[in-house]
Amino acid sequence: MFEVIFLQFLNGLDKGAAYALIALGLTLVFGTLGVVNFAHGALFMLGAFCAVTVRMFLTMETVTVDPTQLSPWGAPLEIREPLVQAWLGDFGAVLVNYSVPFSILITIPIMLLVGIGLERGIIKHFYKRPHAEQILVTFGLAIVAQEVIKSIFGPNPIPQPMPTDLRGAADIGAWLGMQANVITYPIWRLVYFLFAGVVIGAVFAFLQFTTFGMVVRAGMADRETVGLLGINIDRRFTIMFGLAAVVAGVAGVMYTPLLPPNYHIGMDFLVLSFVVVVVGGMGSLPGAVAAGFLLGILQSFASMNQVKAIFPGIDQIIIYLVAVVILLVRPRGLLGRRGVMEA
Amino acid sequence: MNPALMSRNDLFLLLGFTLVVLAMPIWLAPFGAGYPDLLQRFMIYGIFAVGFNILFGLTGYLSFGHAAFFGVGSYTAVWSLKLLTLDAIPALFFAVIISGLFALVIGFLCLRRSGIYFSILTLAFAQMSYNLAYSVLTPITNGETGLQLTLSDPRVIDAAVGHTFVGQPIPTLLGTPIGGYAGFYFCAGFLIITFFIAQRIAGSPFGMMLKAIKSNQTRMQFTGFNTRPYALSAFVISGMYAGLAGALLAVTDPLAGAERMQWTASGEVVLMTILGGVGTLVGPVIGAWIIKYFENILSALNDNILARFFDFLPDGVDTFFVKVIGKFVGDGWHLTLGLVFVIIVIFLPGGIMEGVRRVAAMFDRSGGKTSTRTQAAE
Amino acid sequence: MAQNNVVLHVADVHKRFGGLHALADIDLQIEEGKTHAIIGPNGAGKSTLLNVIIGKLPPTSGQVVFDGTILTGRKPYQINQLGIARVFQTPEIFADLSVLHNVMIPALAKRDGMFRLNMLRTLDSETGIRAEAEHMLEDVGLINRRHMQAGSLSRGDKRRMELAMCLIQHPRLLLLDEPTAGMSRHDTNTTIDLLKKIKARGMTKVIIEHDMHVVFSLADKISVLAQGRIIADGMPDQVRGNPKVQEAYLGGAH
Amino acid sequence: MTLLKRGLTRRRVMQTGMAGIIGAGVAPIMFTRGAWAQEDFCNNPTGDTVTIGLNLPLTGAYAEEGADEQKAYELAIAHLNGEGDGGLLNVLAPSALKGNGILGKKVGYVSSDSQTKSDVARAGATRMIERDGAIMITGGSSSGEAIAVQGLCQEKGIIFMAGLTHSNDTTGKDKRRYGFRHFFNAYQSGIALGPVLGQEYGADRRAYHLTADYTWGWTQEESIKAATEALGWETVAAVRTPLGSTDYSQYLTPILNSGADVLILNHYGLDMVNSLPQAVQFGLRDRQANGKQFQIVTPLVSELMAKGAGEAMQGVFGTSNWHWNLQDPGSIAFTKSFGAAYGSPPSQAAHTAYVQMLLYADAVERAGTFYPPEVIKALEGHEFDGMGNGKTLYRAEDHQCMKSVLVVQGNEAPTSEFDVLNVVQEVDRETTTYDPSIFGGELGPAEPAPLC
Repeated sequence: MFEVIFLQFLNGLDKGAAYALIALGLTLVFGTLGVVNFAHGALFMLGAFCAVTVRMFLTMETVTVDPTQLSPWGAPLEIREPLVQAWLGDFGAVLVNYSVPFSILITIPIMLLVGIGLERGIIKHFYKRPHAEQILVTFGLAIVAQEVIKSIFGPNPIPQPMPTDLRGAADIGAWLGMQANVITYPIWRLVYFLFAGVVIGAVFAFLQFTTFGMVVRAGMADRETVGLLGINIDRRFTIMFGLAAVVAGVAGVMYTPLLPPNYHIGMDFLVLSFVVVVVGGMGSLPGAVAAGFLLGILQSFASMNQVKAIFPGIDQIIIYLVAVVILLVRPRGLLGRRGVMEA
Repeated sequence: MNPALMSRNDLFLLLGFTLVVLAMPIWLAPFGAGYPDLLQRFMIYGIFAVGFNILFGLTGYLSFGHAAFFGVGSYTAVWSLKLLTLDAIPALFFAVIISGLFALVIGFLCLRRSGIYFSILTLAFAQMSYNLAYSVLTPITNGETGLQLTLSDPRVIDAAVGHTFVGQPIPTLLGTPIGGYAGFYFCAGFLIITFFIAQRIAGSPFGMMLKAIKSNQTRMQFTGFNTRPYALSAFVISGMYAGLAGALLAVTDPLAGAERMQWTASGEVVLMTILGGVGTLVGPVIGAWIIKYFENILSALNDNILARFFDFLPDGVDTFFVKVIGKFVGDGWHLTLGLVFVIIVIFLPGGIMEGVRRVAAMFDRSGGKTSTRTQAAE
Repeated sequence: MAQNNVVLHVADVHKRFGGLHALADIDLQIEEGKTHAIIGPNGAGKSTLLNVIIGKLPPTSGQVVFDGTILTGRKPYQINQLGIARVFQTPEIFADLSVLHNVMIPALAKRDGMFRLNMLRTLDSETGIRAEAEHMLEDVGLINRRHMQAGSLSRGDKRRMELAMCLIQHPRLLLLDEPTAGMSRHDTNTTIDLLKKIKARGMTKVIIEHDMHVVFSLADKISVLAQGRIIADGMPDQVRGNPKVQEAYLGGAH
Repeated sequence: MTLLKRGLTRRRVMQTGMAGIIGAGVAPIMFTRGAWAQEDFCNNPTGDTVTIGLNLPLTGAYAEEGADEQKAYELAIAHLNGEGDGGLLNVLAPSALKGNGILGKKVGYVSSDSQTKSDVARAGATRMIERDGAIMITGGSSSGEAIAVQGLCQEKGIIFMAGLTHSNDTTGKDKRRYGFRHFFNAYQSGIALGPVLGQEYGADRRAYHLTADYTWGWTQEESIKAATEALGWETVAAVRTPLGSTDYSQYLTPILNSGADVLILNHYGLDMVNSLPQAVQFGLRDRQANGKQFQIVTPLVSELMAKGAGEAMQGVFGTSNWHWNLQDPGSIAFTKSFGAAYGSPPSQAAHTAYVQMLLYADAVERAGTFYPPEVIKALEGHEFDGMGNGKTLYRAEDHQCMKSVLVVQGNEAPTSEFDVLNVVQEVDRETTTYDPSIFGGELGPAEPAPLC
């Protein structure tokens, strides 16, 4: 029984890290800009498709047709030659193998531009408009983004292989000095967990230890005062939106080996990330992270057969149930400030 | 009509609306939409949107979970058709009652919060309903397949009366099958009645209270009103509208699927209301019609049809047009919808009705009325 | 008009916000039919006091009694239904509705109570309420603007409309939070005249005001609040001469 | 301007009431083909074309199958109209097909994206019947869709030739007189797969099921459970996962120490493309349990899914309706024809779609009319050959095709991206035939044909 619970807990942490990472970006935007961004899932999806695009370029092939030979279905035999390996040799092969981590380097500037463009182009005009309209315009943008991706990449998911060295499962039990082969967990999921930890840590450190971060935090607490101090808070907020887009984007990139991305992947995460943010407390970064882990762990445990035997179907609704209870008992969430968006 | 019952303007609006609705099979035929199934859907989603507007448009509460009531209405109606009788009237009656009760419970809890918290609460309840309908409640909902009528259903009332039939069971109204155009006129009758009721609500003191809640809830409290029962009444009424719409969908097409409870279905009615014009009477209905038209007609345009349409253009140019436009129709129709929606929210927050008003104002500068831009509640 | 008949009694009220003692040991008796002004420097706790009376804020300790009924713990709408209305410092109005409807709503609250499901009557058939509202708008000089959207009124007009919204309920106690702030001299004088007219009707009023001209034209009695405490209490002339008040307030402000 | 033209078909004008009088006057003098034939039935094609409604999941969990089905339908329609190489028209035996359309009418089609949702599928089918005048609806790649649309078709009096649907219910408790299924079902998968599993993995195994939570998943779970328990296997647990789940990790972790040594994935389409690689990532196939190598079984598998699952599929057993690698003349002809048109071999979904289209056309030709009750009679109990599954019978009792079923295994050394499955065994029709009464249900009447 111990191993079962331990594994489920581990799985919950892993899920929680993913949830926390998605909710973090959403909270950054809400906390700094006061904008409810329903397009956040779309940013996650765009990040994932950056990885797809990078891999498409890395695996470009030259196709030569050999008309003398026919495949069983009667088409001329195609001989494919990978280009990148041809140019870069072994390094090319390594690049293809590590295409997912590699695409982070390319995703960061792209998502930064996307985020800044979005904020300057559209979101900026919605700061003063009601939250409902913010929800609606970002929801509309999310639909547009996913449909554009669909018309380019098609409706089907595009699998992104993980690096060969990071496939399979790691024997965590053995590392911890327990019996071998009892507690094993996929290596890539552990990588994702660490990655989420690093990104979350980096965002916190950035806000805590840089002057930029201090100004932004002050702005989160009291926007008007900071504006009066003569600091151009607007530009900093634009950068924050870009940062949130980057966080969402890299989260999407690293998730691709776990779940082949399709155009719809953002919407699937959207509702979930909102629930996480609300449970954590709107606008509270530590709250979002804590709620992400809490919900991840609860969901993992709710999926245990022993639990489901007592509460049938609990695994399907646990997240919403927790959200409802929290909202009714403690409307500002776990760590939120009182009165945020209650009016 | 007694002027105390209805003002002249309202009466003209109702008559005009009735005329437009009843004549739909004629004036929609040239647009390829004059077939009964789509016409029925126009009516049904019109009812759904009119009801949703009572909550969102008048009272200012943005619910992201109204599809749950729609689904409950559908399931109740199908169960009534299965267990009691194939007649539509009991099915609709029970559906409205049960969805109203369901709305009462959920509304009571959700209305303890406002703003986005209210939205998330309704969303959470609807998603729970959806997920349960999909899994554990399968004995009631028949899960993913959806609840259908079968030959072996008990139908106790029909059996007691000795009423039998051959073939696939079909819902009836006093013995006449409700399908095709009969189904359309049946639904149209309900749309007109519910539109009339919504008109009355909007024009009543009660309706004014709802608008006042949307405008300034604090003032309402200090003016001596307990706003909770007002908002709850609006919630229950709109839940009953949704239940009626769901039941009508089940009666004209006897299948109740869990998908119609999903949050995207709730989002759809929000889109309809916004697109048409929040807080207006006709707007949500028009929004519903436009979205359903897009969904059914735009989505069915494939490259084949486009190619024939652009046949008159020189070669190369026509393929270019087919390629470009093909991205916006067929299975890309959501893209068109999304773009239209974004443009509406940015430039016309009052929806199509605000556009109509602006155009009308351009022609008629003499009117002293200021544009009452309706705003979504915060 | 009964003399010395206390209609509102604020008894030993304390209000703390964290470490801040916003109201300390407030004991206030408002006599029926009188106009009672509360003055004091900014941040003295005047608005907090009003908020406690109308149920917007719960007091940390103590209670408020209105005509024998304990208000503490009641909801704002219940307190209003007992006959207490309030004009806010920044007008709280229904900006999306017409001026006429703004005034009809409180009249309906007076007639129908805190909830009534009257959804099949038409608004147009409420001729009595409508006439009453129009009459009230005439009183405050807004009758010509009755079809305008309330949000588009000028600031002064909004205040007058809010006043009308309170007056139409014929409250036994009217609380006014700086009713003339931001008004021109002319508007201020009109408002003073209007309030005097009400005084003649025998309505009890509590008024918070900075403008001493207004205070001394209207008040029967004045309480001075400073740092959450009442430092002086009495007839206008007594207060005017009180050195403590001059030090704390009048001296500094004027 | 097609839309506008289509907007004014004869039926619509009549039913809007504008031309009702004219219609009533014309009806009695309409030409009738024979004593039994009726002209007054739903969507009787009166012009020189006949319209087929294709209900295809182009988005959603089974989108890839839907896209392949569409290709197959377009190919079949071209062949029926005498275009292309004729495909299987040449090998179907017996055949009444002439390559000049159906009953001399050119075959056209309309399509609708069912989004892999029952509700949407039904709405799309209604549209194609009511507006576009489709005489037959075909397609779909989920049993939920198939059952929902089949009910509708019974109500409207339109024949439904089901595409990819594997649930026992489609021709079991939810069977309909107007619905026909060429594809095999979960029960037959159990019959076919059981012996192979017993032979490969022994009789002493403990199985853990993960099941997609809907009609197909349940019936497959039930059938495979029955088949494996008959071998002597023990079922440790059967866990339901919501259809369209993406992350299965919380359902996979409990398997690790559950005492099971076989995982049976009752998933299809995207569900399996997600769950199988995730299961492999969890190291399930590298484990030893109860002193045996842990195994994964996917009872229903297609080459599209195998392609999507990639390496994870290697060595995994499952069943298929058909595979392009089969060496009978029908399969070779179809693979050639499809490959020439689209550059890739057809999937089992494409095959079943193509065959259904041909079988319907053939039945209409044999009946000599589009009148559905006559077409139903022509299909019921019809036996044919040459379509790749040996001699096949459209059973009259439940409208289920009785034919051979394939047991397949993920190819360990694929020679191309399409060469992902090996046919291990072709289980013949006699073995996979079962008693139609075990699933209950009622077909309902064919006549009088309802008027839509």
